[in-house]
Amino acid sequence: MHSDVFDRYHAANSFIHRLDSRVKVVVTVAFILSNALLPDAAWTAFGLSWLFLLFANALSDLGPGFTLQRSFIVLPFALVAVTVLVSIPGEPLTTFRFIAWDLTITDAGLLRFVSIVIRSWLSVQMAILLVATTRFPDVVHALEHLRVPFILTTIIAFLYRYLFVLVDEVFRLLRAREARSAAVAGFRAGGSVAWRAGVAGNMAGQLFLRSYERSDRVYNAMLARGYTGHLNTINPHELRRVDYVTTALALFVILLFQVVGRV
Amino acid sequence: MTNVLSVRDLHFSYHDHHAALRGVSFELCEGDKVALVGPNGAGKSTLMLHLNGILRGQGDVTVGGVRLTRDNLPAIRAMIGLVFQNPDDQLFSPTVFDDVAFGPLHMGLPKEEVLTRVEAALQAVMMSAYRDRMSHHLSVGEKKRIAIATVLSMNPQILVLDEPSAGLDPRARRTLINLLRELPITMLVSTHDMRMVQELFPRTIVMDEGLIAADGETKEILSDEGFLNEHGLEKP
Amino acid sequence: MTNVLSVRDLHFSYHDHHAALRGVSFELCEGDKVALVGPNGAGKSTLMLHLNGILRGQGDVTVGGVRLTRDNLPAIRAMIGLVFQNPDDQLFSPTVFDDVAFGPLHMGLPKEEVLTRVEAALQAVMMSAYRDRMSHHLSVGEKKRIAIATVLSMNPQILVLDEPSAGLDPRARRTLINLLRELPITMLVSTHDMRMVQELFPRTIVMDEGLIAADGETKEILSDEGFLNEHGLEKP
Amino acid sequence: MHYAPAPLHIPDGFLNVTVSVIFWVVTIVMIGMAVSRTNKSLGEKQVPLMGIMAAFIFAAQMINFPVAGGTSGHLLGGALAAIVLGPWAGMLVMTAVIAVQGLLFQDGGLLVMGANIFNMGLLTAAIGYGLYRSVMNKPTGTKLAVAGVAAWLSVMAGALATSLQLWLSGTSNLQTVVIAMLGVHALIGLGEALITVAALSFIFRTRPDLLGEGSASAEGGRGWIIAGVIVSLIVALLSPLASAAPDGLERVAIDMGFIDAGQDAPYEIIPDYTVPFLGETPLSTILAGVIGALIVLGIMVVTGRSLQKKTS
Ligand SMILES: Nc1ncnc2c1ncn2[C@@H]1O[C@H](COP(=O)(O)OP(=O)(O)OP(=O)(O)O)[C@@H](O)[C@H]1O
Ligand SMILES: Nc1ncnc2c1ncn2[C@@H]1O[C@H](COP(=O)(O)OP(=O)(O)OP(=O)(O)O)[C@@H](O)[C@H]1O
Ligand SMILES: [Mg+2]
Ligand SMILES: [Mg+2]
Repeated sequence: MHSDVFDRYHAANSFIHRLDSRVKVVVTVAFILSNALLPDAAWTAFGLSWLFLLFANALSDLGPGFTLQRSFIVLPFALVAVTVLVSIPGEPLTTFRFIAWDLTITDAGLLRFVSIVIRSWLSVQMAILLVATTRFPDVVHALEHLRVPFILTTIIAFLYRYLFVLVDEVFRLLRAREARSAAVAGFRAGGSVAWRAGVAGNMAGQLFLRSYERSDRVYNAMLARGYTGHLNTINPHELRRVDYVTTALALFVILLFQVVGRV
Repeated sequence: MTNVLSVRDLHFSYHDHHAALRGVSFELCEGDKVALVGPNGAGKSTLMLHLNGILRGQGDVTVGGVRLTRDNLPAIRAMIGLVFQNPDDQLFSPTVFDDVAFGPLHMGLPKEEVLTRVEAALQAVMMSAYRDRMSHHLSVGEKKRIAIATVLSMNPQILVLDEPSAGLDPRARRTLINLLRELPITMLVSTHDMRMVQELFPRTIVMDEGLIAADGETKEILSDEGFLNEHGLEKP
Repeated sequence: MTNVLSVRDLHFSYHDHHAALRGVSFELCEGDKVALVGPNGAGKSTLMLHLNGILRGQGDVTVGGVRLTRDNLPAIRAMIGLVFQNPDDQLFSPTVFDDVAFGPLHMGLPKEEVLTRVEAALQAVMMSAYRDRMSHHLSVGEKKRIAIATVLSMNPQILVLDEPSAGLDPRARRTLINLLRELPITMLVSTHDMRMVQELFPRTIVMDEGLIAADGETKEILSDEGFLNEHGLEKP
Repeated sequence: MHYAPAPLHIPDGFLNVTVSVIFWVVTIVMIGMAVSRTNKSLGEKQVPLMGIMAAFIFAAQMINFPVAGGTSGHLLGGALAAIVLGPWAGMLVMTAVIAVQGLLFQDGGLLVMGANIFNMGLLTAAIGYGLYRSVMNKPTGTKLAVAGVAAWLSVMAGALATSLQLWLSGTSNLQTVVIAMLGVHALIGLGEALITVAALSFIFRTRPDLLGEGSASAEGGRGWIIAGVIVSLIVALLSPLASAAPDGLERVAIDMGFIDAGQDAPYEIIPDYTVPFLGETPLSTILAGVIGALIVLGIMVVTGRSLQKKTS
């Protein structure tokens, strides 16, 4: 199946994999929050956070470079922060010409830019680690336990289930379009942009109707098995002592980062 | 043999006033294995949706001696296990376990009972090892078997299957036929697969245009070529 | 007879390094009607996707004397008409007309030419009356025929069909078989329907595990029960 | 074919805690209302319908079409979801989509998810549904045209809100980010508009019952129209203001105590700075924006008309 590339879980039996999903969700969010709270240029704290991340990586049996390799998706977005280099007043570092203008990079600007990128880069790696070591249904269970409204978590669980079905369908549709995107000598192939957009829109409309009608069938299948509007689940997950200890330790360490970063 | 399902003079029209069922009557006895055949649009799926009250037409449906009314829907749904044609419509939970446990949980059974039922159902379709797998990773044949397990876990008295063999390759189809043969339970199975009908079902009901065109011994029905052609069917 | 398609030593692995094709070679001559059979996962669909360059593996594919390269993909796609298993994947436009016209329109043909091609293609599958119907509401058998029309309108030299008879009721299947028999065009058809193979195709290619296990007269291949069983197939 | 991140998904690290929390609060309130509203109108059918529709939006975002030079357009889907499912359900669906994109694919962060949901789920629902609802009883062609404009505007609104959040967090220079974001999204929005209109006209032709009176898309009324129009006006007024005269906006933000609230290394904003190569072109920005909007409107009216002819 093509859409299997969407599955971000990497099966293993490491310490991190075995932790309860709630622990991992809580620690991940705390870590990301801590990054956001750290002041600019808190290099020691950033460095410690990075060590923390490396440590978690090491405990996960995924290989040290695992999250690093996948973390570059945030890079393009860093472009929006580029302007702080030249717009924050401070000691000029270097001046360069950009087309017809002289722009001056300041030390304060550079500090801010680097800090933003580091925060983002650390945070995204922790999130990557979370989904690589936790099956998505377990992430959703964790959200349920953490008081995210049940209706929302169920919708998310359904989304996840049918994502694969519908994305496969889209892939096949795109494939069929590609197979008929032919050209013959002497004619300009491809049609106008508006026509092509219209075809894409038709695909979206088609997909909408099929999804809508599928939801009817799924609803019927649920009714057939006794659904009355209330979803019952068995949640076999129970927190063990190691989960409590790990959470406490991790949160304490993250708190330390804040202390280090602010003195 | 006791009568476990009876349908009497069932009429039903979809909202566009298309009459999909125009007076259908038949009975199933305990242990019966019955094939339901007929051309596309004959009304087979529509009929099946009536058996546990997802659609409600005019006429009587009685399951295990209980007449189907709005009030006893939950009880009826516990007795009739309905498996839809497309397993992706049937398997809506993230993991195989969640899906097979869905029915028992909604019957309000205690936790241990749910667990034993799930185990037994998965065992019956020989898929115990798949308990914690995610449904979207399974092949069509595997999904079909899990779909059957999702209703077996409700311990139904009657199994109703809509085109279970569609889209399976010869090997997977063979596995399914053996599974159905060995399940000791009353079943009504709609299909276009006339060879499966011949192999598996002693009795056949032929539907066409919302009516029952024939109901009798499979051997007899399948030997009448003229009749089969008339209803868009073929000899196996 | 002229050779219209030749595949030489084709290798292909999906991104998960699963080798789906491991050295496939065969040729089609003009007017050939060839069945492609093999168990699930044999690589039939993968092979078909190579014939018009949707997938690109190692090895040579030559269509009508033109070697398939990135630059002449559009020209190749005008020569090979690929019909997918599920007609729902093939039909993405609101009306039958829009769908059948997509190929010719994309080629940039003049309006009148597009109209005549659409008419001719619909006529060939006997669906002229369905021109303005919405594909969404058609029966499976009707959709299948429209799907074939969507590639016929491109005047392909070769028709490649992936499991055209799956999911059809006996009548629709019969209509399809007659249609394929009467289309005067080279075709390669993958299927699990061994009876259709027997009836329709003088030549059969058996694939298993990414390799061609046999390529020859249908009669001979179908008579070797041991060989068929070995490759997950059944006698018709 | 891989999953392509959309440029509106803010990753963690780019918004400060204050801005993140503010938008979480707004978003949570709105989601709470959406949950109770859809629960009332859909009942037990809510879960499968919303879940599968969310998967639909997710999958539909992968349908692309070649534009030119190797680039391609695709759908974000907020306006479409709100128009076909109604505003509340549309919000819930987009919330689920954005949550999964952030949780599973790191397309958008976790701490900033509130802002992402606000930008791509709530704003798009208000504009998409509000404007569409205001022409509910008009002929199909008009509805399609307005839906197209609404789709374009909803993308612009998302881009503007994103820019403002980045600026308030001290991550970007106001004028640059607004001009860059709106410039890029004026084009992306065109693709959004075209696909949305085509998808809607498809639905009008095949299942008009899903879009007519008494359907989800007819729920709610004047409140949504007002909300949609107001948000649209804000976008129309704020974008030129932010790109042409950022000082005014900045002063307001400073007066309200926004700007340095979350900045850990507070710096003084020079009241009269301009990035030279962009600062000299405010007029042309406004002009381009207006012309762009007119072109979109023109295209939409024309396609709307022709589609309407086909339908009748
Ligand atoms: N949801 C619906 N709305 C309106 N008409 C419907 C609906 N579902 C089915 N029908 C119509 O009712 C008739 C009976 O359909 P049904 O699905 O029961 O046939 P079937 O015997 O199951 O066919 P198949 O072999 O194709 O599954 C058909 O004419 C069909 O078009
Ligand atoms: N998109 C994909 N990604 C990875 N592996 C794939 C993909 N598609 C197919 N495969 C694998 O490649 C092999 C060949 O698959 P293919 O679909 O070509 O088989 P097939 O002969 O068409 O089978 P079927 O009869 O089930 O259609 C199988 O092992 C399959 O699991
Ligand atoms: Mg049916
Ligand atoms: Mg195949």
